[in-house]
Amino acid sequence: MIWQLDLAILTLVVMAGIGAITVKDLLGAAIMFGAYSFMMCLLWSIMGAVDVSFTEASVGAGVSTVFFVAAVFRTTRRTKD
Amino acid sequence: MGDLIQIVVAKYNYWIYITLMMIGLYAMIVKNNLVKKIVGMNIFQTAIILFYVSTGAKRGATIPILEHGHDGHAHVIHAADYINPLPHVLMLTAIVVSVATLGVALALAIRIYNRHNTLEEDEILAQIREK
Amino acid sequence: MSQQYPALLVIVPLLSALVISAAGWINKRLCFPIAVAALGVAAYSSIGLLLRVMEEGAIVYRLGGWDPPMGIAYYVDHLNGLVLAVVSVVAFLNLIASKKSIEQELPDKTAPFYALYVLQVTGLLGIVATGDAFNLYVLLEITALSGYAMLAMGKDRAQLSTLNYLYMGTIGACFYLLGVGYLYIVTGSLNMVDIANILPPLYESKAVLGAFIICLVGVWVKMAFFPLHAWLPNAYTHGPSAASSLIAPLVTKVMIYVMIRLIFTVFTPEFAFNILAVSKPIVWLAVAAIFMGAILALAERNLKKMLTYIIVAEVGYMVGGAWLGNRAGMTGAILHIVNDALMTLCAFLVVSNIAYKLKGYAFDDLKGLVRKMPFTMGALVIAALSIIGVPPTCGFFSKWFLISGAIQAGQYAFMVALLFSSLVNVVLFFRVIEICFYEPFSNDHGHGHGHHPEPMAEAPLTMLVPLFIVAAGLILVGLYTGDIVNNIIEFAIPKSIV
Amino acid sequence: MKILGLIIALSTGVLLICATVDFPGWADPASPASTHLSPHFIEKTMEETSVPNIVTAVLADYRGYDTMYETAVIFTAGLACFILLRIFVREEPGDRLYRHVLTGVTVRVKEGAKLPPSEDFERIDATWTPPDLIIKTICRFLIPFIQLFALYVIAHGHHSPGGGFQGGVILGASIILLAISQDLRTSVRRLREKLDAVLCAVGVIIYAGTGALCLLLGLNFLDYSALASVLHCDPVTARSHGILIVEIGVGIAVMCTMIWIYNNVSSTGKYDEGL
Repeated sequence: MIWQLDLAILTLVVMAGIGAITVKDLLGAAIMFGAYSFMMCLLWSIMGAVDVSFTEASVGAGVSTVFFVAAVFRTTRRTKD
Repeated sequence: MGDLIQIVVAKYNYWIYITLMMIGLYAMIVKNNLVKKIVGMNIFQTAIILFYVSTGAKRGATIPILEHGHDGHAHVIHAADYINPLPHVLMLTAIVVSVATLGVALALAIRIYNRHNTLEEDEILAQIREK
Repeated sequence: MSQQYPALLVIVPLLSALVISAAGWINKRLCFPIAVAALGVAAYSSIGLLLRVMEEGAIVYRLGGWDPPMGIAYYVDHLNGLVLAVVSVVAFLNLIASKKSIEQELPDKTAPFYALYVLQVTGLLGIVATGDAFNLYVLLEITALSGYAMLAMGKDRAQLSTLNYLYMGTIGACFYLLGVGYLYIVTGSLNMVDIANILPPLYESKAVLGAFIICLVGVWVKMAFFPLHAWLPNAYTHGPSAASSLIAPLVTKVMIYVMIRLIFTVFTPEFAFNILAVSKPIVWLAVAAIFMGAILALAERNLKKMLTYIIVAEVGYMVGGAWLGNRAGMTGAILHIVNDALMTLCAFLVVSNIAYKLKGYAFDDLKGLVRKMPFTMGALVIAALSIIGVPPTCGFFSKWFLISGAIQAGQYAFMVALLFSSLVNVVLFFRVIEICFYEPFSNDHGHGHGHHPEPMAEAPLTMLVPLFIVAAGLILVGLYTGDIVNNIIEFAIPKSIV
Repeated sequence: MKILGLIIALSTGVLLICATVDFPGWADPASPASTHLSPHFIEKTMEETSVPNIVTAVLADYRGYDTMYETAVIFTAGLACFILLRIFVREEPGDRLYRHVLTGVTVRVKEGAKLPPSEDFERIDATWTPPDLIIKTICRFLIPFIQLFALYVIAHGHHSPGGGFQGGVILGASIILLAISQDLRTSVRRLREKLDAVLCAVGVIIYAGTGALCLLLGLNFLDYSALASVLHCDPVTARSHGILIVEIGVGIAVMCTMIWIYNNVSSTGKYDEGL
């Protein structure tokens, strides 16, 4: 395991997580959440959990983001916080 | 001091998961927008999955897929050579549960939007009180 | 075949839920009979299982044929045998009673509703039967998701309050999952009995303490224990009557069962009551829960919402009784799981009968109802007597055990809270019954009907018969309390609790 | 509210940090998690189930009961989205847009009015844009390969990462890609709502039914070695085959549920206009 890489991805995960809940646009939040999931999936594959990261890549970064985007498209992008 | 730094460094995965969990929990409690809360909920669930996967990690071990030759030659398998597979199994289930919850939550949010034309909780409550 | 009861109990409802949802696309009329048959089989095998447990002691069923710490196993002992029987019987009776109201409230979505209903029952039965800590989490989520979907089908603000329930429920389930993870990291096992065997040398560890607190908080969120109860009243009030009369009696009680199971099997009573000094504060929280529930119920002008606040108070009874740490209190808590499931079912069935005929259950709608629906009101009176705790009904006996447990433990505040809540319940139900009995049915101030209603417009027989069975059950359980306590609950409580 | 939320989040964090201090070190091979159950799984999986991917073996066999409920959870979610969102409308409400295929003229049809039945008009979304050649062509090329890969993932789950769940999601995603790149009506025409919903249930029934078959053959629920007498092989191979069967069930159920949820969410239950 390369700890520099690990640390970089961990930082990115936290940044993407904070970004997803602070950005003042729901579509942006959905995309940020997709990025967060993808970083998470990288993190897990570093830790050797290949099956979990495969699932997260297809579910978290893939289908979940599509659901979010579809829901935002059907409702509104506006958010106050 | 050295001890403390060692603890902090040795368990950094756990600190990150706690940070992410706090972010998610904070978003779920404080945010006013229903979809934002759902995003927070997902971050919260993913943080717990990170925790479980961290418990499965093992130094000096490889991914939990056994080497198998097609020559019929059986390898001797040492438990120390492979990462603990059990947390991975549990977390596959947890990921599925989180996407299922996400689907239901988004469906509810769309229903609420169709009725009240907004996703802000305070505006919805104000509309309900007016009636 | 009786070897396979533990599997049949859960598998038959699961398979039939799937069949119902597929059959709904072909012919909607097939759904109800399949659901009835499935829950009938579940009720039959759960009672068979309880009788077998009473003869032979605890039963272990290995799913997949793997031995327990490797695979998942069902442990059925006296405690969950009793709860299984209660859950399946309550679900069965409620299904029959709510056929008409489902058809009235959700005419074009009956098929998926029945499927969700049966899935919910599957989840509840699985939670009670399982001996694996992680398996419990998965089943918890089935119960939760099907519950959200059913409750959100109500009118007005049902969706918003269900979404709040979803947030809280997810937090609760995730906390439970996290607690299991903490246990896993220090013990390496997920099987409840196995964890309990490994734990004793680790009792001093902060990780075990953390796991205990997180699990407990998670379960409390799910059962709406006092500071975490805010989601419950709205979610249960606005749901369709069939859904709330299934979920209100069962979900909170099953979560209390989970708490007791955690105390008994996973962490052991020794750890929970002797090593940790948390009994006192938790009983105080329970006292606060009872007072808050009672006072908030007094402020309500709506029958169904008033009942939901009574549930909050009842949760306080059971949590407090379980944490008194003595045999009488624990007996009271377990007996109250049975009694409260029946009492709440009876009360909510009354509400769904009223909703079926009147379209509203605010106090103003109830005026002169006794002339219109005498049988329903009779059942309400029995439910009220039981909730208050009047001797021939079952509510009296569990309260008796709880109070004697409180005196034994020296927790007089809990005793006062129980008595206070009984008093408040007297006021609450007297007020309801007074409105129903003595205020004349006034037609002239706008119910929007315009025509004079018939003197008697009782709910259909399919709704009344289950209601009568439940009402009779309240009295019968009361009369046979001694047998239940001596033959079942006595063996359900570990010997170490005195 | 903000301060309350901060306090709750922080106090949870502090509690968790306190509990974490007593943990065994990260990635420690001697920690209880790595020494209690997992050695058995790692060392015995091959001889007991003959599946090299331990995660698949534990998922579908040792803890197969969990996985059955995991599939049931997904099914419940699909059903929940359906019951919450689906609106059965006979007459399509609101104005609709039609496009004359030959001339490219767009016609708006008022609510209640009907267009004469003709092959020349195709229904288009309110947010319709002319089809992009690049997107359309690339998606048409990609989708078969995505589906092929998904089938590989399901079938090869015994030997490599993947399995029914991942493969099912990818299969579902290929249909969702079709719905996004063209429109919802095209994808619904490929996989009708009724078929989709029934297949969801069928997928889970394959799983639970395999378990029930084992029960009928005289062993415990989900004990795949009972299938040996049906499949004419030894019990260990029967376990391996049993895992494949249930993985296929999971794949079907997950694929259809993902499509079902997407269709309901993206069209708010009307099934007319997608994303």
